[in-house]
Amino acid sequence: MQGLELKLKERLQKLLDDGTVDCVIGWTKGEFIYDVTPAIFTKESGLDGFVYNSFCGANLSKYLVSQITSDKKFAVILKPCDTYSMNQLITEHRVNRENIYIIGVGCSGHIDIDKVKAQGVSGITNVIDNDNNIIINSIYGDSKIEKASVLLSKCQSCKGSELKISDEIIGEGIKTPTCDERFDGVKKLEAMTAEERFAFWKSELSKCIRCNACRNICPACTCRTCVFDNARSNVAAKANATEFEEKMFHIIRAFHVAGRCTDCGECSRVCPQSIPLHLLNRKFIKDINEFYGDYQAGEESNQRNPLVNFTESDIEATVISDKEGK
Amino acid sequence: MKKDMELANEVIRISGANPIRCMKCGKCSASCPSFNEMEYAPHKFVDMVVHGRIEELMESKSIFHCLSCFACVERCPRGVEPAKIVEAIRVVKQRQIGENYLDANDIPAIVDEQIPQQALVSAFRKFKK
Amino acid sequence: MQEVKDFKPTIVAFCCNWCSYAGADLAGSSRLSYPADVKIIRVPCSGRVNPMFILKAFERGADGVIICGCHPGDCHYSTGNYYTRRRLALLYSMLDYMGIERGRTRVEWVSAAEGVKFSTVMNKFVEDIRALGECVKLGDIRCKD
Amino acid sequence: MLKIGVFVCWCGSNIAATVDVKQVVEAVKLQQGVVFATDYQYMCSEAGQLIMRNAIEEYKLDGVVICSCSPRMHEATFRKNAERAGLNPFMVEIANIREHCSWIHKDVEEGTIKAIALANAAIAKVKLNAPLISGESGVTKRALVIGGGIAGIQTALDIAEAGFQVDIVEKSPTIGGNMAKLDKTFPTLDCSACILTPKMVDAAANPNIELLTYSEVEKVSGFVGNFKATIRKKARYINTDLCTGCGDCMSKCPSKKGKNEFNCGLNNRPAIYIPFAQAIPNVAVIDPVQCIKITKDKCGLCQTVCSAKAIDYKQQDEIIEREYGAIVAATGYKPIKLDKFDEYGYSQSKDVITSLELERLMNAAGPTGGKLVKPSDGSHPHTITFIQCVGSRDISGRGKCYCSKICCMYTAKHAMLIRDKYPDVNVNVFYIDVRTPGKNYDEFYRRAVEEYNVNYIKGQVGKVYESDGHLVLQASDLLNNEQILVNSDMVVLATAIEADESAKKVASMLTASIDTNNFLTEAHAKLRPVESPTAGIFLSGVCQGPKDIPETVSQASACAAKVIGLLSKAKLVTNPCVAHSDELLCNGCSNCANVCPYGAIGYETKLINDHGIRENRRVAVVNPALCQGCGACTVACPSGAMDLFGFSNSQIMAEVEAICKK
Repeated sequence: MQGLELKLKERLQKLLDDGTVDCVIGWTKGEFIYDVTPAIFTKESGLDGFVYNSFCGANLSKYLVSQITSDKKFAVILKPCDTYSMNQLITEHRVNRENIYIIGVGCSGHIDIDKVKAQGVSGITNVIDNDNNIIINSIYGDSKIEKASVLLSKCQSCKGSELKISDEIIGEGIKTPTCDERFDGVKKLEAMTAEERFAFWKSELSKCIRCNACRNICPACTCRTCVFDNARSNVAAKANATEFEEKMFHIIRAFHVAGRCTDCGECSRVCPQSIPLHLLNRKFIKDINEFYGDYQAGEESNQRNPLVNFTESDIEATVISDKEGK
Repeated sequence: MKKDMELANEVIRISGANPIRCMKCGKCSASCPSFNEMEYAPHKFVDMVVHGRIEELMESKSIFHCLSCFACVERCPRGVEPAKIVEAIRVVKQRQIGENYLDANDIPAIVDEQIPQQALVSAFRKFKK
Repeated sequence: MQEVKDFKPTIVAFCCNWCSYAGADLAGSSRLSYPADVKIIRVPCSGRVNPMFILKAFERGADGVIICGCHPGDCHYSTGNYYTRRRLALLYSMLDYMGIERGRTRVEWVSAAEGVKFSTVMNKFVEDIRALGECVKLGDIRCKD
Repeated sequence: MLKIGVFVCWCGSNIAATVDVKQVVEAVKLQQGVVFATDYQYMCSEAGQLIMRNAIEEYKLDGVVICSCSPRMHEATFRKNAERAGLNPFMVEIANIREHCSWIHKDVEEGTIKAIALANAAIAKVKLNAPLISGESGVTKRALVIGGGIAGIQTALDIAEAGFQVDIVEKSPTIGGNMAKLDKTFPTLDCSACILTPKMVDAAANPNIELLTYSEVEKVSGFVGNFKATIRKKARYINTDLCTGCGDCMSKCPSKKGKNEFNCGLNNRPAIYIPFAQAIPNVAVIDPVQCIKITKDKCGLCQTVCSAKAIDYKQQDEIIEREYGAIVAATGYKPIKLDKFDEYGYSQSKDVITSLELERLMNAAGPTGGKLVKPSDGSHPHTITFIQCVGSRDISGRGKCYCSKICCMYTAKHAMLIRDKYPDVNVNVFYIDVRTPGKNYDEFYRRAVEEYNVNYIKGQVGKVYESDGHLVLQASDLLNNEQILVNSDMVVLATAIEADESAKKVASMLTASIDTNNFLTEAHAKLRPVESPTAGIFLSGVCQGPKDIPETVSQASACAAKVIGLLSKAKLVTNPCVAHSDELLCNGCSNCANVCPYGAIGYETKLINDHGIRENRRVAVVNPALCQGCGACTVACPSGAMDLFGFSNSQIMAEVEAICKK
């Protein structure tokens, strides 16, 4: 991992120096090894503070949306799963491909610091990622943890090591050994009774504080003005005044990204209340796959998403209304 | 009159048929193999049910001359199902307890040789109460 | 049981202008009755129905929402109802996934010539909603009486 | 604050009987913004409209709600009326309290409560209405007629006479349709060919008409005044410019076992053929399934004998794309299949025939040269019996629920013609009712009975069977209350007619609605009988419902008049209820353009001033001339940038809220 950071830094410096790009979107280090933050580096500022380590899980593609009107050229570091989002953004004309230089980076999974801490480790000073396991140096001594047990949730259902779009590739990645099938969570809910499902979502969504972190991080939620912020949309609300509004926000948000969501998992990663929001998006993905055939948003650019597409023999909505069972 | 219509509605309910749909084409009577045996032809009894004339039908032997071959049901262009109506009238008549009591001693006098055994057995099953 | 019988549900029916609204007109001119609980909103095409309208209806106290459009293949605008079919199949599946009763939402295709079907569909839908009772899982308590 | 006026119509007792209109008036007065409310017996009458105009002027109304019949009925009336009073017509909303309320509810309290709810929804909506101004679109001065029977021919001739270009697309190799197969026509007994073929020739000769025979319409897009059609001209394997119609090829063709479609399959035709002597165009066509050269690459005899060198075995289908201002459906009819009516013995006996087959048997150009003989052995029949209503008025699922309308008259015609030509032949007719509404129709039928001694028997036939070399009909004689057996040499079935099998596909392509019997639906059963609900699509002939020749021709001309009216317009007023995009909200994501069936949404990079931030953005731009206002884009748009005039998000939500208000 350390080697990868050096390689990246070297290459990015070259790109800045030879004028290929004007800026770099990457991560900057924080106080601890695990509190890295997405950041923009320019030629002037240089790559001081640039970091790439096991905690750089964030999907950087969304940061390019706000740069669409800029004349500057950007280098961006994308992991395999992030490239799906990039393709989707290109499809929807939300980024200017010509001004973007994509450095695809090999990935073998990123670490959720909360999961590490949950294993009783504190006072962390450094983390050495050896792919299968990680060695944690702390002020209390070193410890070794199985990497799979502390992977980010989104890495636990890794889509693979293939970069769907890139201008160059640095480092080699491996598909993270998935510890759960992508739709297990959805299936578990589907197997419950309606009352249990209702209770589940009621308790989960009632935690929502409408901080909008899920919306802001989501690479599919790129509206200039969200309907929930638009006074004229008739659904604007800044806080959940009622149980209904909790549901409304998340149903509509999931519906708006249905067919466009690449399942990057960022919504759940950033939720301060740990609401499993990806279970909403994945329900749509699962239904789309079942009803209309397998579809992966961002698999390539300029795909037609299933909600703006149809076949004459699609299933009828009455199939849902008249479904037997729980 | 009211009682007549009540009886007619009973017949309609039991039969599940819909005599008001009849357009009086006569196809039922044209198809009926027992036409010449019947006092009231199929098209006639459909009309009589519509007008509540059930008691007359119940008195008539016509309803027992219907062979239930269902030719009229098959061919009726209006889905009126005359044979089912006949069957319903028979049922109404049979349900009048005591009215149709069949005594074994009376049978030889009312049967001829051509009546199938099966008909006698089923008649006894129905009318021994 | 008495309570169920007296329950007067609020039912919103979105009907496309070209087929289902005309079908409802035909049901009217043919005097084919259905309960007064059903109230129709005219939209140009079933494809105009935004899921937000459906949720809004539930928020404001609707007990059932039904969307009617032209039969697939017969859309006045060629393809609108095909998109409706996908959008609403997914939305309804999501509502079901969240534990909301499936029977409260429906899509039916009713042509301009199908007055009888319109009446049958509405009678059946109202019956289903009455059986389900008041919608308590979705809805803003402030909008209930 | 907008000032709203509400007008509650009694519609005589149609509304007032089940809705307490006074109570509705009192209730709507409580709604915020309603400054005037009244009721009147007939709002659509001139007096009612005057009340509305006066109120608009007196109370300076900004919006009007009419509680009345369906907007599909009188929305246009009331909008025009508003305009007369100086109010923008799109500031009028209708609450449908007749079709959707008074007519379906019996309880006055229930009806009144619902009417108030519907009125309140309309009030809530009208408050958010915006004055709209209709745009304009051009009209392509060319019409497309689908179907080349008498209906299509007449419509095309009338349109062409008015000076507009017309294309007739006919799927078979010749125009003429079913009428060309008929022998004589009721009630005047003209020879069908004598009156039809001059029209066929006229159509071919008219410089404004182009005949596209052996062709089918494959795709139609666009909208009123601006349709685009894709037409497949099937390969005839004949160069029609060279073929002289001499018929040499027909006599030489060794593959002679094709069923002669024109003679209802009563005889055979060669693989290369001209459908009939007066066919238009009078050129040959090769049946590719039957032709030995095309199927096995042998033979080629016709090419050798053709002195005009017109035969081209390698000919391919041709695709034609054309633009039209109006499209006429004239797809016609066909007799139903009789496979579900075995009791009549149609499949068992050759001497049981349909009426259309009888037409061919009696026609001088038919398979027997006009001599009426039994198809089974060619002998002269002594008794012929007609059975009416075969498959008509049948709700058992075997036939058609409707009356086919033409059978009573053509059966009388057949009976009369047979008695006239062969006085020795006895003719029986089994009927349920004889229906003869029409000028000189009943007189015609009575002549059959009184002058020609045709034996009409009231009753249906139960079964037809063969016995001792003739047919026996077991039937009802209802007036004598008898079941009778009638011997007959031939039986003629007055077979129900149904919409042609192409009707459903054509209706789908044209987005014209269709009823459960596959007849195209008219825009209004009484007042707009030749128009489809889809603007620019017109109906001619039996595709709309069963009708005879006089009626078909009058409807065809009426249809032409409507088409001419449309094509004569320099510009069409377009529906202003179109989509529009809010540039500040638009993401430029293209979802809307993906669902637009009209290609009405394009993208432009525009300099946008977003609250002081000026930047170039890719935004959606709706072409209002192309947009038809379906609103599919508004739902595809996640940001809510796309909205629809007349049915905006906020209007619909306001209606929802009003309806759900307890």
